[in-house]
Amino acid sequence: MILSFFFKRAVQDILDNKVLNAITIFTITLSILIIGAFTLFFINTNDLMGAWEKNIRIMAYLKPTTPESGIQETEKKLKKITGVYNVRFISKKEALNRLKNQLKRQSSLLEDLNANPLPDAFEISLITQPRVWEKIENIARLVESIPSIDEVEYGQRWIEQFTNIFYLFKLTGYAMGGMFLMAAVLIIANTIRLVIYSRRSEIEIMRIVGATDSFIKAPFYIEGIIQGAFGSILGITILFLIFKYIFSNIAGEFSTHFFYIRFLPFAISGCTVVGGMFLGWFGSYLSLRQFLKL
Amino acid sequence: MILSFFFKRAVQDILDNKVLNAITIFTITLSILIIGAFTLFFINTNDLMGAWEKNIRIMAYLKPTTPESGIQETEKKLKKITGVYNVRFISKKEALNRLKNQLKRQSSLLEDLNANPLPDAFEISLITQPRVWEKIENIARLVESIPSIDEVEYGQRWIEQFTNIFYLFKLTGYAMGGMFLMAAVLIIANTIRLVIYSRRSEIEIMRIVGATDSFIKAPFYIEGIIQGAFGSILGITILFLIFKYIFSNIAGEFSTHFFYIRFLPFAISGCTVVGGMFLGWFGSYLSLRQFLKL
Amino acid sequence: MIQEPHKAAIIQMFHVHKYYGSKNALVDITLDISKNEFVFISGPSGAGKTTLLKLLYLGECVSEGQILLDGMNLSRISRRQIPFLRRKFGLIFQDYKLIPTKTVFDNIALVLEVTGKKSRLIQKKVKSVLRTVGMEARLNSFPPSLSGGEQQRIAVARAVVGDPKIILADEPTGNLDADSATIIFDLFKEFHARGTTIIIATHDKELIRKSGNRSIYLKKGCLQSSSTL
Amino acid sequence: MIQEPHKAAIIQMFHVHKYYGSKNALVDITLDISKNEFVFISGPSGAGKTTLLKLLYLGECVSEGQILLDGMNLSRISRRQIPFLRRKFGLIFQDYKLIPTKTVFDNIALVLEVTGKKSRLIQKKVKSVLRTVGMEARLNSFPPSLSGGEQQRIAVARAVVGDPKIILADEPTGNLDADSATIIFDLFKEFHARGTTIIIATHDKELIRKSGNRSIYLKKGCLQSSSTL
Ligand SMILES: Nc1ncnc2c1ncn2[C@@H]1O[C@H](COP(=O)(O)OP(=O)(O)OP(=O)(O)O)[C@@H](O)[C@H]1O
Ligand SMILES: Nc1ncnc2c1ncn2[C@@H]1O[C@H](COP(=O)(O)OP(=O)(O)OP(=O)(O)O)[C@@H](O)[C@H]1O
Ligand SMILES: [Mg+2]
Ligand SMILES: [Mg+2]
Repeated sequence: MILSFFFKRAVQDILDNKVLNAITIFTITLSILIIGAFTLFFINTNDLMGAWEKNIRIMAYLKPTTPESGIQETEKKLKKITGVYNVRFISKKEALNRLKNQLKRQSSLLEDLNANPLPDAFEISLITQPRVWEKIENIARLVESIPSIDEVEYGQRWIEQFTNIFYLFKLTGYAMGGMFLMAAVLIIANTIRLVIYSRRSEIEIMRIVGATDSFIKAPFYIEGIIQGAFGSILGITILFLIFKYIFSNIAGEFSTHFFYIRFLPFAISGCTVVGGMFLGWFGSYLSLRQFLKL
Repeated sequence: MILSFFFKRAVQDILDNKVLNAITIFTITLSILIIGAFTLFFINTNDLMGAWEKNIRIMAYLKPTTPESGIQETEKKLKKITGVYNVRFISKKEALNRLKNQLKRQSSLLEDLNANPLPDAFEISLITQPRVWEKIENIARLVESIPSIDEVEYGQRWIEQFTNIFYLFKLTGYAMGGMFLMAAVLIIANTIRLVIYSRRSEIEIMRIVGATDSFIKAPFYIEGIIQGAFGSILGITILFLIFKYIFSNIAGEFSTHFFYIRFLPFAISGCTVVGGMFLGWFGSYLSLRQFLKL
Repeated sequence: MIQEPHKAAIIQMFHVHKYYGSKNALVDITLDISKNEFVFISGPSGAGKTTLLKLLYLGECVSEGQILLDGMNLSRISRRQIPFLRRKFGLIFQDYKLIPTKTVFDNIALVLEVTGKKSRLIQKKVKSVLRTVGMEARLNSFPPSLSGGEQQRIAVARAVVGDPKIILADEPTGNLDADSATIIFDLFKEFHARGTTIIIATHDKELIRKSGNRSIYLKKGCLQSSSTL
Repeated sequence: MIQEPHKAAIIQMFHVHKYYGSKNALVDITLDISKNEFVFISGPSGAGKTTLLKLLYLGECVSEGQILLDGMNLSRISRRQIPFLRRKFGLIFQDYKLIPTKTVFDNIALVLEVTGKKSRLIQKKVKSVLRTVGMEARLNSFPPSLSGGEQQRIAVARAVVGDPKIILADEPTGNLDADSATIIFDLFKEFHARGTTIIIATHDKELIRKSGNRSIYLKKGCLQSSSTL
């Protein structure tokens, strides 16, 4: 009942101060748009790089002397190593075929072989995790320590660089997302502060006719929450429309089968709205604390 | 003289309205920080992908019957094709060595060859440009049309995907940069509008004592420009400090020899400050237009 | 009306000083105001009339000295109690202090809303008080669209709507013609008859003379005389 | 001072109406004010006094009718000319309209700055006018820290500092004690003697009676009488 009274007052207040409220909501919308767009960008780039990263493989060549039973045992051992996602046996015959395929034009070189000099091998794929080169090296070392393994080969120089740079990319991405979020919080708090600043004489009058602090604050809080909700829903909607527009026009040509461009997941969208409401409240809280000090 | 009078008034005004000015400058700083951080992120990711993209090569294999003189002629023809950056001759001997290197473990396969069955070839690197797969295909077709060229080989499936996705990445990057910029402009304009809104009675009083519109506007414009300058310089400085801090702690481990992480080039920083000044002016312009309508 | 000197005091000031920086707005004021008194504070422009009223409702804090209000020492009151102290007062400000973005009705209703009154009661009371000051037709107007005198009458209406114990009125008829002023004064007299203490700051000696109540005369912040005419 | 009926009129109003929505603030006003006249506009609260003044300096536009001011038809004036029209006036508002973030000096200096006067001259003039109204000591104060009467005196100082052709004063002494009010009135008389046209809106019949000038009496927006007492 009391809450509904304050809620009514908040709505009345919004109607009484349309310009100020429109500006606040618009600023929240823009901030959410920035945060949302970056998150979208980052999530998709992340997906993309993750898809490539999946292609990183460790090849473990078996000693030529390894018996049939030893092969199965080795496979079990490999699967137990943490960080290993899948293990695939590649027989020497399959290896030669692969090589021929890889060499394409030069495959003529391999035509007049009578014996296959290649060893049997395991192809090990890794769990998708934020990977640093050292982690891959550690796994490789573990693989090499298995007695039946003759030699381990993993990636060329560029894969090393790729994983490290990918890690750096993710790190800066998170850092920047955090920074953007902080900036957005501050921008919104600033805007609300300006609005409350321009209404300070009203607050003063309320205090002077005997309003308690909570009586004054409550509608501002509710207003902040309403503004936050409106602003963030608007922001996400606009982002979605822009996303749809761009990707219905352009992305069609770029769809690939190992990577799909996606919008913010529903959970994140929901969190954004809740976050926006929190932000609206928090901005009001900060500003009111300042004005109600005396 | 007149300008110095208005400048003095603007400075006086800033001192008279410290809170409002601080909030405006702070908002401009945050907006510049967002734009700057994204630009930084994008420029560096762009550099990085560009560095990888440089590795895209077209191999053009010569017909075995081509004479010495034909080789030089072909090289000239290749260099004339637009989009070709460099052409390198690879003799069949060099090709065999490369192959041996590539195969590493399996190089034993090649040890007992008596004749070298590989052809001479040209390795063609391309100009770094926003590339679409089709462009590369076009160049390859042109190369293939040279009579002395037997066969052309360019990239595997992932390179095709890479170039297309890279193009998409750049496109969305630019789109987002544009969106962020617009959002920042609107946020700043909003903030200035709020400030001017909270000073509207002052503007009304000035008009009523006989001030012309330009007399009222001039100090606001100058204030906007000063705020823009301060805000953007502050924003870039903070960004630089964050950049330095993060990369002195983390990036050391990630330095690679084909890619250096760099800060915003001086020209862009300069443009940002000029842009910030323009923004401050523009925000004032928009808001004043509204308030001086009547 | 004749002052009864030994009636219980509702306001007691002991050696009160108020400084604004180096400016002495009030100097060594000692005075009593009894319950249900009708008293004027007069003096030339800048004498400290408004400042004196501000000290009473804690719009400003005293720089030196003590004020007892209804038995409470104002310097000992905690921040949280201030709103409840202020509800004892009906305040009329020299510059009205109406909220420009709220209608006349909402401006007046605010006083009752802060005390948690029921919406039906608020409707009734606000309308009745607006009728008294002759502004019932402007219920839904916003203060900036009212004339000076109309705003002043709204300010008066707001001050009396909560049935305060004490009315502090700062130049309550400065912008009113004689007829409207009489209406306002009759209203004050009515409240006075019902037991309200009334303190009016004014520079208008004529007004004081006509009413025949006690007046406190200030000059440059000093108490010059406290006389019953 | 006795009105000279056939002196050149500086202000002529022909069947002027002013509506605020459905509210008729002024109804069919026709009147002349001569150059160098000293005239009062009186009437009860809400009669339309302030509205009448607003129409003259184009603070509001007329709804119907014509106003000629110094030969110009106010309905034909372009937006760009308005500031120059306003510089003919010295305006004193009922609510003062001082800029709260600027010092007393800057508030007054503004009037001279807009006309591009030299800073030395501004210094001299502002200080001299502040001395006249007795506020020279508060040069660097901000309006919110002044008492009501002090603010009113600053408003008067601002109105006269530019040597205007016409002074429009809306209740210029409403918050002033008798002595300060006399100073202000003497100032107006001095300007009047130097040829300034002076129009004062007030509800104070006493004031009009004492001065003995023509007064225009409004009631509910209608011109009741225009009499020389
Ligand atoms: N916040 C303030 N800062 C500095 N000086 C102040 C402040 N408030 C009031 N004063 C000064 O204190 C003195 C007394 O002010 P006050 O408002 O009490 O006068 P007053 O008696 O109400 O005068 P008036 O009849 O003109 O309203 C004045 O000289 C005024 O300038
Ligand atoms: N902007 C407005 N919108 C609506 N009504 C208005 C507006 N301005 C004035 N009025 C109304 O027009 C009438 C005349 O107002 P005006 O301010 O001219 O009165 P006044 O004679 O100056 O009264 P006072 O002595 O109280 O100042 C009043 O009833 C007022 O409410
Ligand atoms: Mg006062
Ligand atoms: Mg008026």
